[in-house]
Amino acid sequence: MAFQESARVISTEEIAHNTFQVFLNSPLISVAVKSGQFVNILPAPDWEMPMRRPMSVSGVDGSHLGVIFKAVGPGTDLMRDWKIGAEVDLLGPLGNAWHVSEKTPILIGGGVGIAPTWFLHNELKAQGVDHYLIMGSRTANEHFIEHDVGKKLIMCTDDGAFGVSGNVITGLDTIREEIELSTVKLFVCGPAPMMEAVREVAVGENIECEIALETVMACGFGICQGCTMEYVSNGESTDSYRKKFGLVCMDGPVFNAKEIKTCYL
Amino acid sequence: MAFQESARVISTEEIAHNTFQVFLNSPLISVAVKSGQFVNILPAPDWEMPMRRPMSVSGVDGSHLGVIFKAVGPGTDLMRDWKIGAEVDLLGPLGNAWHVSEKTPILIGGGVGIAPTWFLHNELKAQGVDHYLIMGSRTANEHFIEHDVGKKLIMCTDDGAFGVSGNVITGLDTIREEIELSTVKLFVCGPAPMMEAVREVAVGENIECEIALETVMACGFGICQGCTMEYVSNGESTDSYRKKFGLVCMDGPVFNAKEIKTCYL
Amino acid sequence: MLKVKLGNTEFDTPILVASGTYGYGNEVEGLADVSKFGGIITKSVTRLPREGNPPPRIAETAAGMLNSIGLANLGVEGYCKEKMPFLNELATKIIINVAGTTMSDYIETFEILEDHGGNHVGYEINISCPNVKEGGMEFGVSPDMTEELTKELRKRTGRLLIMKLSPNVTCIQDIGLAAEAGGADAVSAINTVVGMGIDVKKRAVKLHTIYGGLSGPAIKPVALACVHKLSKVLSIPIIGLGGISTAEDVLEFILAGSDLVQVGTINYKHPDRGMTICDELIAFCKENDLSNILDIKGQLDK
Amino acid sequence: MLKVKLGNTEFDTPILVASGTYGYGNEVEGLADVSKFGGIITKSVTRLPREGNPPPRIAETAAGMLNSIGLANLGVEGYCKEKMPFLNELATKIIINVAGTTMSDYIETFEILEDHGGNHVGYEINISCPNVKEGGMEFGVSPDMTEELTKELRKRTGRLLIMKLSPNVTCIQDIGLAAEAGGADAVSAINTVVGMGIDVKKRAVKLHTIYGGLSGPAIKPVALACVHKLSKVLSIPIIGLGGISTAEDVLEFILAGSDLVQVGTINYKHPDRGMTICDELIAFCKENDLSNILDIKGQLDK
Ligand SMILES: Cc1cc2nc3c(=O)[nH]c(=O)nc-3n(C[C@H](O)[C@H](O)[C@H](O)COP(=O)(O)OP(=O)(O)OC[C@H]3O[C@@H](n4cnc5c(N)ncnc54)[C@H](O)[C@@H]3O)c2cc1C
Ligand SMILES: Cc1cc2nc3c(=O)[nH]c(=O)nc-3n(C[C@H](O)[C@H](O)[C@H](O)COP(=O)(O)OP(=O)(O)OC[C@H]3O[C@@H](n4cnc5c(N)ncnc54)[C@H](O)[C@@H]3O)c2cc1C
Ligand SMILES: Cc1cc2nc3c(=O)[nH]c(=O)nc-3n(C[C@H](O)[C@H](O)[C@H](O)COP(=O)(O)O)c2cc1C
Ligand SMILES: Cc1cc2nc3c(=O)[nH]c(=O)nc-3n(C[C@H](O)[C@H](O)[C@H](O)COP(=O)(O)O)c2cc1C
Ligand code: FES
Ligand code: FES
Repeated sequence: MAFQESARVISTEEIAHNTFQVFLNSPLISVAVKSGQFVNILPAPDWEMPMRRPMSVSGVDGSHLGVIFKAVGPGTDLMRDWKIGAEVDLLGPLGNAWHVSEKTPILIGGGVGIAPTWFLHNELKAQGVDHYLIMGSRTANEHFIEHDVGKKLIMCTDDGAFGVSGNVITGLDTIREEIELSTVKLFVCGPAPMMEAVREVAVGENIECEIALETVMACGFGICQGCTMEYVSNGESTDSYRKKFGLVCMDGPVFNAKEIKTCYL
Repeated sequence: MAFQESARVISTEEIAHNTFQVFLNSPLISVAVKSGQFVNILPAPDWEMPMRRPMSVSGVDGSHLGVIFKAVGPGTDLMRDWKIGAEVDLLGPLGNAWHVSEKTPILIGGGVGIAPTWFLHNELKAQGVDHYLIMGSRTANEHFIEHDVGKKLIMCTDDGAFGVSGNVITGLDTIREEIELSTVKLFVCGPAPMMEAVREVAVGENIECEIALETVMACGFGICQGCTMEYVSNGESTDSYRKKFGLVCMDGPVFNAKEIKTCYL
Repeated sequence: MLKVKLGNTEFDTPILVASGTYGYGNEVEGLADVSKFGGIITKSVTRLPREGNPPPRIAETAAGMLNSIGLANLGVEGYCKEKMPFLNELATKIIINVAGTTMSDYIETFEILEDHGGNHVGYEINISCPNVKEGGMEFGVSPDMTEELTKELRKRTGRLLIMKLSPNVTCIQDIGLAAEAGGADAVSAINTVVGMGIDVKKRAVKLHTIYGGLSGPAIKPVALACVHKLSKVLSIPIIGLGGISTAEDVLEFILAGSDLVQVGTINYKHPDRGMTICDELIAFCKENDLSNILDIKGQLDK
Repeated sequence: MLKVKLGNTEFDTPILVASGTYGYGNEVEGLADVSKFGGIITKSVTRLPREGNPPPRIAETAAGMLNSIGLANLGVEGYCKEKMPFLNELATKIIINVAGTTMSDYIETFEILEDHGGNHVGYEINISCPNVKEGGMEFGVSPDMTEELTKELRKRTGRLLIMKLSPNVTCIQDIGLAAEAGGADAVSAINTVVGMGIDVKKRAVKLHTIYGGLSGPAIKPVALACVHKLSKVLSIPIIGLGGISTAEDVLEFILAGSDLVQVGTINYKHPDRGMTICDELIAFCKENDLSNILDIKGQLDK
């Protein structure tokens, strides 16, 4: 069940270039939320645009709930300027969650898709579950995590300015010698090209893999049917309601990579 | 000729209840503006509504230009929150100006209509021209000028809490013994009912009178033809362009009371 | 103060939720108390299940949104089995929205619903979906076909029969009059306005189907004009919708001549807005000494 | 990079200003440098002077505005005498917008203009003003009348002949095809969308004429859909307009299939926007290695 909650900004910080982490006091949602889920945010009380802005939860700390975002347009610009104490209207928790299995988790994030992997990373750390975290970006100033292969923190930059030179696939390749990929499960969220690249590797090599998709959302809780993704055809007739097209907000955002036809939505 | 000018907020002050006076540094417009004229304001750089907000100029001081306004909606709410140093895009000076004659000026203002009378008042004061200033409001906290009959400053409140008890017509009546109204000229701006009441007195008693009208404006400089007022029919065929309907922004805002069919626009 | 009647059916409030903007009522659990609504109009149901259009299906526009869902729905049989039991238990009135391609389509769906029972109070017939060839638009632009369809459905039900009109026609009054002649209890106006979005960066259309339906505050002026025009020629009631987001918007539609209204796109952002509007309408009645909100219906100066 | 041709006429830039949104070009002195525009389309002129509609004539809406000016203008004779001399001197191309009620109305106005000379490059024929009975809407909703009128005017001029289309019809393509068949050089799409505003406090309509024309960003999706649909059936060029406020909007209209565009409502807020858009379009061409802005015309993925 989802709630509408008037949360309050507790802290706000620029953790990397144009990347902000905000904590909100939201006693209802923070207690219920699981990693992989998201909230749908009203960027300002008088927000005139017809849609809220969906944001993955980046972590919880008691009654505090975190989001990490990049300022890319009118909604996130307002969020960047949130003052401590400001009221923020939230709907959540929304969507499904990551499904951690027996296999070793490899978390892969990039761009605005770092939040749900960061949440899972901290959860696993707290539970003492051994895992890898691979983060990709164009250049150094977009990273906020240390690069430490020993700690299984693998940062990648397209321009090689920090950590591994290359994208997250290169990052993944660097651990192929350490660990058999048939014994791992990937948890992926990031820009569409990144997710698509990982999806191809995962499906091609039959690696277990979950991907958290993103798309435009009007509601975030299943009433508009706007947020569709397309399932891989499973042979049966797909000419049927929610068999061919799934709703990212309800059937996802987390999908099994094998089910996803394309990450470009 | 009008200018588009990027002005800067110099000072901002709440001069009466919910009434603000802001001075803007606007070297081009401030030098050209005459009392009675107005500017058309972009309340914020990213103002999304299709119309600017017209405001009479309340005075000039070198390259500084003043406006006085009440916060009554989205545009004026933003103006209330202007910070010193903020850039404000102005079009101006727009419209015609008051026409002071030999007759003794009696300035009558109320509500958001105090700005152009305040400008004229200070101009006349500087020129040493003897005149009256009558201001009306509902109650005491909307006034920012002293009530001093000796100084010919006559404040009126509907509830009698300050100055003369009654509206501006009552205020006008209080000086009928002092001065023959055939020797005066009225300069009026205020809420429509107030202007309409003064118009009736002026036309009825054949008192010279100019009224600065207000209406919704899309452009403010004559290109939309939206800001119409209706002229009193002058007997001729009025079925002709701009003979029956005048443009408040170009043919006004200041009109001879005798020409105005109604102040309700 | 908010009770209103349509035919013999009394609604607790004049606020309905628009088809396609509230799912099947179960998704909003925890977010809204549906008992405050006059009723819920369900997502269009068709004879057979429909997968709907491929993504992308929605896009934001200035003060509005485009959609091209493509009438994705589980078909009338699935609807009866999976959705009706839940809807039957809801503490609000249910109106089932029906869409189709051909006359027999509409009639078959309709007959299955009537045979199945259920305690819905009526039907809203979508003859105005701009997003699929099969959306009934062929009916919605033709007075003759509208009258014919209305007549056929009228024969088959004693429940409320509401025809939902499209603004994408030269003369909406003609379609409204046809619905009235066919025996409809009311018309709803309006469905979405045909529009299109383009993503310059991608040099691509924003909706897979190229064209979609525009909804939200942007279309409120268009909707008010349609309602007002209809109110001048129809004797059956009008259910007004299009861009309603606030209690003030509702009052505008009632002043324009609506008996009831629907809230649509605003539900996505504020799933509880229909409820808070009801509270504000009650306050408005009290302030203005109205015994019923419809006392101001059509009471427009000029 | 921005030069575009319509028939044999070359425009320096594809940005025109829309009829009724730039007066007669003289009001903007000091506020805009009209030489950066491809051209100015003047306020509709009619056979006789028109006083226009009583106030109020305009109202703000969500991301748009309603207007019902009522074609206030000084009549074709006054226009020739008072406005043409100034317009003839402007460093931009002039297109005269003509409105009328009857066929003979249009023709008479047209003949007076042709006889008078003047160096305007063409005419835009308003058959789509929703605000007055005499606005030509009778023509704008009828393919036959549109074709007939176009033919009559075509006979009488070698200058550009542009028919301005209304979105308030069931099928805009039919009207566009009629204009093409009648010999028009181009069509403009769109004029305003019929709408209405209500002031709840006053319980009154916001426009004296009740209905008016909706313009501004709110209608951009509607306009894009009209332009795109027309581009699929017409072989003559399309001049796109409706809600254009930024260079990105212009690119959307070109991608949808426009050869030229018009800026309208945005002029009121930013009388210089047409100019800054031109600068941005040049920058866009450079960034994208386009030798001409129209290289992307209609280049939509799907
Ligand atoms: C389930 C979900 C979780 C998300 N989690 C996060 C997160 O944790 N951190 C974060 O920064 N962002 C996240 N996003 C994306 C976020 O919603 C958009 O960045 C935001 O809506 C942009 O709003 P805006 O008004 O600032 O910009 P807009 O003007 O709306 O968009 C700016 C640009 O971003 C693109 N965009 C808008 N929405 C999306 C979207 N949903 N997916 C991809 N591109 C989009 C637009 O096409 C445009 O190019 C998430 C989206 C979804 C659906
Ligand atoms: C020539 C001229 C000079 C003006 N000078 C001043 C001034 O010096 N100080 C000042 O405070 N205001 C002045 N106004 C009025 C001012 O323009 C409006 O108060 C302002 O536009 C409101 O904008 P908003 O977005 O805050 O509120 P909106 O939401 O636009 O309006 C709020 C309320 O004010 C009413 N309103 C809006 N515009 C006007 C208007 N033009 N006339 C009357 N009522 C209106 C609306 O109907 C609504 O009820 C002037 C108007 C004109 C035409
Ligand atoms: C995403 C979406 C889906 C819709 N689906 C339907 C539908 O299935 N059947 C229908 O009759 N109307 C449908 N509509 C139209 C709405 O019911 C309504 O007529 C329209 O959105 C205008 O109202 P609004 O501006 O308040 O949203 C849909 C609208 C939206 C935005
Ligand atoms: C106040 C106003 C007056 C207009 N007058 C005319 C006119 O006289 N003739 C005409 O053909 N179109 C007229 N139009 C329509 C515009 O030319 C244009 O088609 C329409 O506004 C849509 O474009 P926009 O959204 O960019 O404004 C007028 C529009 C407005 C807002
Ligand atoms: S966002 Fe509305 S159904 Fe998913
Ligand atoms: S406000 Fe546009 S003409 Fe006066």
